[in-house]
Amino acid sequence: MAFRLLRKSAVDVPFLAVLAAITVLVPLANLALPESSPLHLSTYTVTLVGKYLTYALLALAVDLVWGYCGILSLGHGAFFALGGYAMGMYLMRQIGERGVYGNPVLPDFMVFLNWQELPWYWYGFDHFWFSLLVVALAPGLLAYAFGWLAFRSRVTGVYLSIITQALTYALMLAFFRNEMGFGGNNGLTDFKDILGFNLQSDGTRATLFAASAIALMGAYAASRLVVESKLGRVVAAIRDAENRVRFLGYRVEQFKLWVFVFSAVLAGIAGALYVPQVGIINPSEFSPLNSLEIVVWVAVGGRGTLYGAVVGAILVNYAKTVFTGVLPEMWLFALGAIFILVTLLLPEGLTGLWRRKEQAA
Amino acid sequence: MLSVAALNQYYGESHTLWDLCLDIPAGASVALMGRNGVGKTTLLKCIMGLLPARSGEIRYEDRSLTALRAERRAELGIGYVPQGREIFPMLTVEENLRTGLRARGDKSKRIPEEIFEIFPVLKTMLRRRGGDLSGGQQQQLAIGRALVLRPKLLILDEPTEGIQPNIVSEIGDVIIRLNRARGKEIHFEKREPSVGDEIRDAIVRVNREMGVTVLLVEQKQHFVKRVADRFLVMDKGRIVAGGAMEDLTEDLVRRYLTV
Amino acid sequence: MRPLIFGMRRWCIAMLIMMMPGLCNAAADPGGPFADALARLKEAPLTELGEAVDRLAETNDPAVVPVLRALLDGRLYYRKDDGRVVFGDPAEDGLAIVDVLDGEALGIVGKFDLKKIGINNALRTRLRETLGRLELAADGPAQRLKAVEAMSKSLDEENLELLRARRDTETDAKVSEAIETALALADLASDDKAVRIAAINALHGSLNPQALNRLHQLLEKDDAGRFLEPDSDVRNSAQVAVKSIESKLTVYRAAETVFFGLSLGAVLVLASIGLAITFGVMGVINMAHGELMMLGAYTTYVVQQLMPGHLDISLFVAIPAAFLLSALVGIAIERGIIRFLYGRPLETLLATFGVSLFLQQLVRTIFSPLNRSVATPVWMSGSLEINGALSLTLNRFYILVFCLMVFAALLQVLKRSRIGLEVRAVAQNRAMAKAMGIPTERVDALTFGLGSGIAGVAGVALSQLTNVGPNLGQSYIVDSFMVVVFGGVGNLWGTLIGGFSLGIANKLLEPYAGAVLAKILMLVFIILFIQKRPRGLFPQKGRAAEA
Amino acid sequence: MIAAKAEIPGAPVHDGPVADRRIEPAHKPILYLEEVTVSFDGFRALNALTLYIDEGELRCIIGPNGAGKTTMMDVVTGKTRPDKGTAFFGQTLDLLTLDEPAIAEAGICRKFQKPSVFEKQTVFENLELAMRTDKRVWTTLFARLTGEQRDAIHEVLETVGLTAHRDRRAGELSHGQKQWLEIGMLLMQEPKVLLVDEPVAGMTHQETERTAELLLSLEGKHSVVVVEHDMEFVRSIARKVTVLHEGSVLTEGRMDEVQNDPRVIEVYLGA
Amino acid sequence: EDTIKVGILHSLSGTMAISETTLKDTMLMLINEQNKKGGLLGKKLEPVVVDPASNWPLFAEKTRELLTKDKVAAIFGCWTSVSRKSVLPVVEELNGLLFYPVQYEGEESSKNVFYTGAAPNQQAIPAVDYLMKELKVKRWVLAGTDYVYPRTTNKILEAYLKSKGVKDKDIMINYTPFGHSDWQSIVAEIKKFGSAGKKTAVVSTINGDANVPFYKELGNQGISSEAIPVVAFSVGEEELSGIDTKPLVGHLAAWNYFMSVDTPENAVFITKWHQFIKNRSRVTNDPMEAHYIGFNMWVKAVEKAGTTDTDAVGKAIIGVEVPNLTGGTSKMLPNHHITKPVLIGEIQDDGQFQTVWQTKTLVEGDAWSDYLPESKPIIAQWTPPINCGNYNTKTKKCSGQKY
Ligand SMILES: Nc1ncnc2c1ncn2[C@@H]1O[C@H](COP(=O)(O)OP(=O)(O)OP(=O)(O)O)[C@@H](O)[C@H]1O
Ligand SMILES: Nc1ncnc2c1ncn2[C@@H]1O[C@H](COP(=O)(O)OP(=O)(O)OP(=O)(O)O)[C@@H](O)[C@H]1O
Ligand SMILES: NC(N)=O
Ligand SMILES: [Mg+2]
Ligand SMILES: [Mg+2]
Repeated sequence: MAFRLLRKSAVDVPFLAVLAAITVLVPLANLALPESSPLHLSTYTVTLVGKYLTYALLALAVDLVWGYCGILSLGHGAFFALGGYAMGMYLMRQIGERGVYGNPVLPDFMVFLNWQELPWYWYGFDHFWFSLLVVALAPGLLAYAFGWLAFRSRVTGVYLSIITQALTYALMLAFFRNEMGFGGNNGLTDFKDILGFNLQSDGTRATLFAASAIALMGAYAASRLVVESKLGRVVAAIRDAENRVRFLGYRVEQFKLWVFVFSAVLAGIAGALYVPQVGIINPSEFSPLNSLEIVVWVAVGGRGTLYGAVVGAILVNYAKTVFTGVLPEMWLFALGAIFILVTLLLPEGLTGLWRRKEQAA
Repeated sequence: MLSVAALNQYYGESHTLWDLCLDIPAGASVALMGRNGVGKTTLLKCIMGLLPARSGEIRYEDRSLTALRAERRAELGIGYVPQGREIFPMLTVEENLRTGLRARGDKSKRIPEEIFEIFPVLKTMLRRRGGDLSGGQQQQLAIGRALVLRPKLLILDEPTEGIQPNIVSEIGDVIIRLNRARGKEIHFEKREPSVGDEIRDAIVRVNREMGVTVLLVEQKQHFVKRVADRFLVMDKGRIVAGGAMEDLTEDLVRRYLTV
Repeated sequence: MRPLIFGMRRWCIAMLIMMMPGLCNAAADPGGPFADALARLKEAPLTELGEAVDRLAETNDPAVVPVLRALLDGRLYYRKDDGRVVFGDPAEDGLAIVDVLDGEALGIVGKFDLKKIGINNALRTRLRETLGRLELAADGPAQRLKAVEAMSKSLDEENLELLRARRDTETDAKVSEAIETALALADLASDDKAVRIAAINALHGSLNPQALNRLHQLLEKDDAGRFLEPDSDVRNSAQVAVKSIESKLTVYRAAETVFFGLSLGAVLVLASIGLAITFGVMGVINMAHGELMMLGAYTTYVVQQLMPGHLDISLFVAIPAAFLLSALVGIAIERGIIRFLYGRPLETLLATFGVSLFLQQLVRTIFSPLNRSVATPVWMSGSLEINGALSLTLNRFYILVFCLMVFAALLQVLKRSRIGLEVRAVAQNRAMAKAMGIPTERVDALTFGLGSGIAGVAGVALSQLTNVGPNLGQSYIVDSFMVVVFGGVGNLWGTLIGGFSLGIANKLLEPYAGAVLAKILMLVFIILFIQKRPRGLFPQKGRAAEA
Repeated sequence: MIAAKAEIPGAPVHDGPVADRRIEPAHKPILYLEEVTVSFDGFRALNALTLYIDEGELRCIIGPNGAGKTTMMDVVTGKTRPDKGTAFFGQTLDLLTLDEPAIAEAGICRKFQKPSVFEKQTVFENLELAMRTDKRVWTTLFARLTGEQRDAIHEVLETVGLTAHRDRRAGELSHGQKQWLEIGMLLMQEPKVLLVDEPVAGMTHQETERTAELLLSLEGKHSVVVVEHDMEFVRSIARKVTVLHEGSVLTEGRMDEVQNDPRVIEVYLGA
Repeated sequence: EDTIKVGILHSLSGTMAISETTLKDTMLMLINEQNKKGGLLGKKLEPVVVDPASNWPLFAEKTRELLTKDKVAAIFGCWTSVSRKSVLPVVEELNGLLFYPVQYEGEESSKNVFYTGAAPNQQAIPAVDYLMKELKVKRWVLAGTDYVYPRTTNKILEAYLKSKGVKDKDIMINYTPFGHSDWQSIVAEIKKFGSAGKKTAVVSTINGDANVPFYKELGNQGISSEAIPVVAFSVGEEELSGIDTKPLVGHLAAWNYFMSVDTPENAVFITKWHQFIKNRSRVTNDPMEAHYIGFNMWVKAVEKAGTTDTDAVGKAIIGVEVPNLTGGTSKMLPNHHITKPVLIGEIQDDGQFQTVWQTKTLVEGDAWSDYLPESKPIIAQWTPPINCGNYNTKTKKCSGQKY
């Protein structure tokens, strides 16, 4: 008990403090400081870091199920993308008459593919609240249905991992189909504004950034509370000895389901914050490789710690940004090498390094 | 046969074996005793090469084992029956036994028949997966598996754990028979003919000349007294007493073996 | 069963060889009609080339066939400086040319000194027909069959005349049948009802696609709702004939679908069988498996580059080479990385993911990001024609056979040699395996090498079906894991049966659902299937599996 | 209100020899296994096993390795579904319709043959997880320990002698301590029936004695079913002993009766 | 040292690297050549290469990086339509210039984008005309990868074919996923469709990687170019270099450029390319020519405007004419598309195309197809008085892309 409290104070407080500082300072540095100031942050940077933060939230979600519950989900990208699509649909509807064909109701891709009317599943997305609801509900319900089936049947280990992969793969193929009415390969793009604010203005971007940071803080705190609760301990026990937990009278599948759904909702929220910042959502977000990469972020950062996932997501993506610019032809070597070296030298991920130091001290 | 000198072992930072020394003459049957957690299993694993020792030397038949990998040690004739049986769960009983064939060095592809004479239950379960066996069956399999190697030194870690009483005594007989160095005759009281008697006869037939050296970790004192001719007592990572079995006094037991 | 005809390309090569003698003694009169026609051939624009060809054919010169054949094969050139029309064959640094008129070998010249007499598609059809007429009496039955087939495309009076004449002298059964079919098709247009009915009866059960079309036409109505065929007797016979053909076709189509499924399954099995070892048995989540296949495919490419003249046997060199290369790379991965990760299976995922990125970029750097062109040997091209309605593509057929051979070999290795037992022992309890005297490190390296080597061999097979490029691996990795898991981890038979059943199910669905939906349905099926059998098709059951 | 067997709804009337040999018919049976058969790939691990456990009794079950003792526990706790037969808990609860958590909740708890505790969590947390409370997801999420619950945990810590180790990770305990911890976890569940599979395996003589005392102290409050091969231990706690052999009951009775049964000697005890 | 930076935004890794890497090299070559000529406005050009890794959001991010961090004067990049769609809002927001070199589905005209590849009327329609007239094709298979370019193109073609009297039952449309590799059933289906007695052709908008297995299957199932010709819009010399073309001889492609075109400009271009890439077996292709044209137009416009300022260059470039590699002169139109010849070629066994037909004059790229009812009334004109990318001639209003 004391041990846990110690851990919380040692990392969580500074961690949340840093996030809070970023939430305030980054938008300030972008909006309030003149471009000539050395401390000015460009909108490019703000958007970029904003994107990292949504990835961090996604990684956090994966760490919850993988690090704490032992469910290696190779399909979490699906929940992220669903949240993203829900937000994207809202943003599409906001375009209104400003689409290239000037149709007030139908998005452009529907117009030129001869859709006559809006499909029913697009209803309601002109309301922000409705979209927000779907951002949480769509991934949540999918996770619920999927998890209910899988956990009830006691699908575990690699079998579970691979069917999560099948899930996201199937969704990717489905969303690629133009008949689905989600814009096919081109996905949803050309967004104009959100809640009436121009998506391309610095103010909106800074606000989206802050929203992402706040969402991450909230999710982090909530996740911490969850893993420190008794439920968290039950879940960790499930990870280590699932059958034993059953004999103690816990309905293991319901616990797994709860965590899985919670995590899927977090991933959906991450997706919803991601889309307005990058300006596009397309089916390749469902690609199995994307989901695999999320797991890699978590592993690089160190799983089962929450902050490790956040650190991993940010660092790997930062490395990607830098490498693709600096070493455009060699960056895969660099990234590949990092993954290999981290695994070999830092079995507990990057944050493990730090933990080790702390323990030694 | 086997001598350990100044052995130190650590789990991470925690020092488990402290300058440990012991000596086991060829042909002996030695019981290693001590409370839970004093490092008995750890010592055996070091001898087997499954745990790295930080310092010290292990010699076996006049050669140093320290630099040899575990699999080489097995080839040199050290058979190991681990605590908790460590059966290969997804291999069949037969396959479990066959894993030892490579180290025999005689290119044999057949499981020696004597194993089944000693543990007939294994013969009836050849096709069943090791992991499906009951705990006691697994223990028999683990001993049988070690015997496939034709060991000169047999290391057993709590071999009677979870074994039905009559098999426990059979295991005792087996160990004695394998060891034989004491030259004691084993008396089987013949009552009515039964399966059990046949087994005993078989054991008597098997390997009369083997003379396997035995190192045994065991908690059950009556078993130890019957099977071993020497004892070693461990406490807190050191050997604290040892000698002929007759010298195991109540005092020693009280000091080192009771909680 | 009828004799099998191999693909078009093999036949072309046979043709080339056969015309060589004719080519050498083709010495025509330089001022004669043949030379004129040849000159016209060279000058005519594409639109008028057809007439030029006809003119040439009318000269009935013995050199006409080789010239037209060369034109068809794109081997006919003229020299830019003196306008001599020549045959050109690729040679070191250019083309070896031979004058058409006098057969004089003019040495080797560069590409830029020559101009090719180009043809287009329409002309190609016309050329084949012309050649068909000229070759109807050729020596080889295969050649004659082609000729008849080319001629049946346009059954004018002239062609019919030739065919009728040939009918009486033709000895080969297959060619005769083709001629009969062609004549019957022509007879369908006869004014005489009896002739039409006889023709219909002759076409009864014919698998020639034209037969079915023409019979269907007899049953159609025109815009005014009148039957195109006025006579109801004829229509009735046609109806019966159509039925008989269609019922035959249904059977063959089903057989075809099964073959498609098996061959797709074979690809899936080949792609996953190596993974069934590294992942299924050793427990390494090997994300670089696809890249090991990619290495195998590139090996095929390199081998073909190294032995340019020996395309037909290059695959037999490539298979062991790919096995070795991938196995060595696999062993290097195992020794360099994976051996530090036993007991941490999930982390093998991270490290091998890194390896896969690395290998991809490596081939991109060495071979460029472009796809490499891997040629298909003649014996693997074309199809095995069972009959007019069913033919099995040879590359797929051989790959199916190859897949089964690889599987059988692997099974033998794992069963007969000690390694099969030892690798499982090591995977299940490393420490205990050591204590039993199993050299775990060697076993690990060899096993991983074996699985990787098989991936390489699979790559050789894939090179015959699809792109050889840096992304090859990625396109198969997801499917491979799917198959292994569907079949049941650790069970090679499961992988085999799993791969084939997924392949066949996919191909059964595809005609109804389309390629995309079929795939989606398969994935959904796998998800639901795993609910029913949480440990795959052939699960490892019992207490042992739960530990 | 002692229900005669025949009146128990759902439990079939059984007049077999086993029932006749019941020794203390005054007690009310709480666990009924009747004609239970379990086979694995044709091999019968349990063969029409019929067994009744009374309320509050301490029952020892012995029998050769592979006799089906662990399998019997698997059936009772819902881990293995029998091919045939019935299993009732109390008078109305059909165990075969319930899954593991439901059975656990109904009050049947089990200690595994291999000690199985949550190694990464502390001793205290292990006990807390086992504690009898509302184990639904949302209540668990918001669960806070009450003072009473804390006291209960401390009490059990005392009972199993692990008070000094309450904040150590379970993985760091020695084998014997893990066995006790697991028994402690059973106690936290306040079960009506405890199934204890080989509790003293790997324990020293003295540890064994303490375990015996512990189990004896439970008698009366709980029904306890103990499987053990250590005959000294069995002798020290035995009231009534059942001998299983090849999947069914070979004999049942007081320790001294059983011990001298020639069949038991032959298949189990040896000379 | 003061330089003018030019952004190169082509995927060097991931699925699209196969196609796009060559374009990056082409741009490096063109910039290199220009620098040899003394650069632009007296300054050297400096290429800035980034790798968007076939990842669409990354395209947007990299665009932002190029425009704000590197402050490039123009970006040459993108291949897939979705990458362009992803980049579009960013170049519009930051007022950059993008030259897009690939044939595409049209239905777009942005103030900040110049489309140097073919619009559907510069590729698809002429190809179908050719098949109809020259090869007397009566039955049509429209086979494509399931994304917007094939979908739109096929929609346009379907409308066009129907306007020419082709019946529904003579049109078969089939879509496959990206990277589709098992073509057995579909090719068998095509074979069946083609055996109905009428001349049949396949119009293929199959993308990239899926082509190799598609053509292999065609060859193996014995579908020759004479029986059922395939005309492809996405298969160029580069793609063919990865295929054993012998079985494909006679199948067709429609482009605005072939490497085999016999003009002096092309010969020079090919020589320079071989020198630059240091590999004489490398081929050239249509999108490379598009970059060649686009780059030269940009250079000319910058010179004309005397600055690299986006608005000035955007104004100056309209009407700029540069020679293309097929012997004509391409012009930048007010709708930000260019004039191009349309060539139909047959595949040869050496992996090259032989031109079998070509338009007499250059064709003007049409941003908004006249064969789609919704876009028929729309035109793009980035010159006054209209000055927008989608002007509806009926409602007399502009909408869509930034105007
Ligand atoms: N893997 C490990 N990591 C850290 N400590 C360990 C590990 N294995 C054992 N220990 C500790 O080392 C000490 C010696 O353990 P060992 O298993 O050798 O004891 P033992 O004498 O065999 O006990 P037992 O009679 O219970 O089997 C114990 O305190 C134990 O907690
Ligand atoms: N899943 C299974 N598959 C096959 N056989 C099994 C399976 N589970 C148990 N068995 C067999 O059933 C029999 C009974 O096993 P069980 O574990 O119940 O015995 P036990 O009485 O507990 O023995 P022990 O005292 O040795 O623990 C054994 O022969 C065992 O091999
Ligand atoms: N624009 C294309 N070909 O995607
Ligand atoms: Mg021990
Ligand atoms: Mg048992």
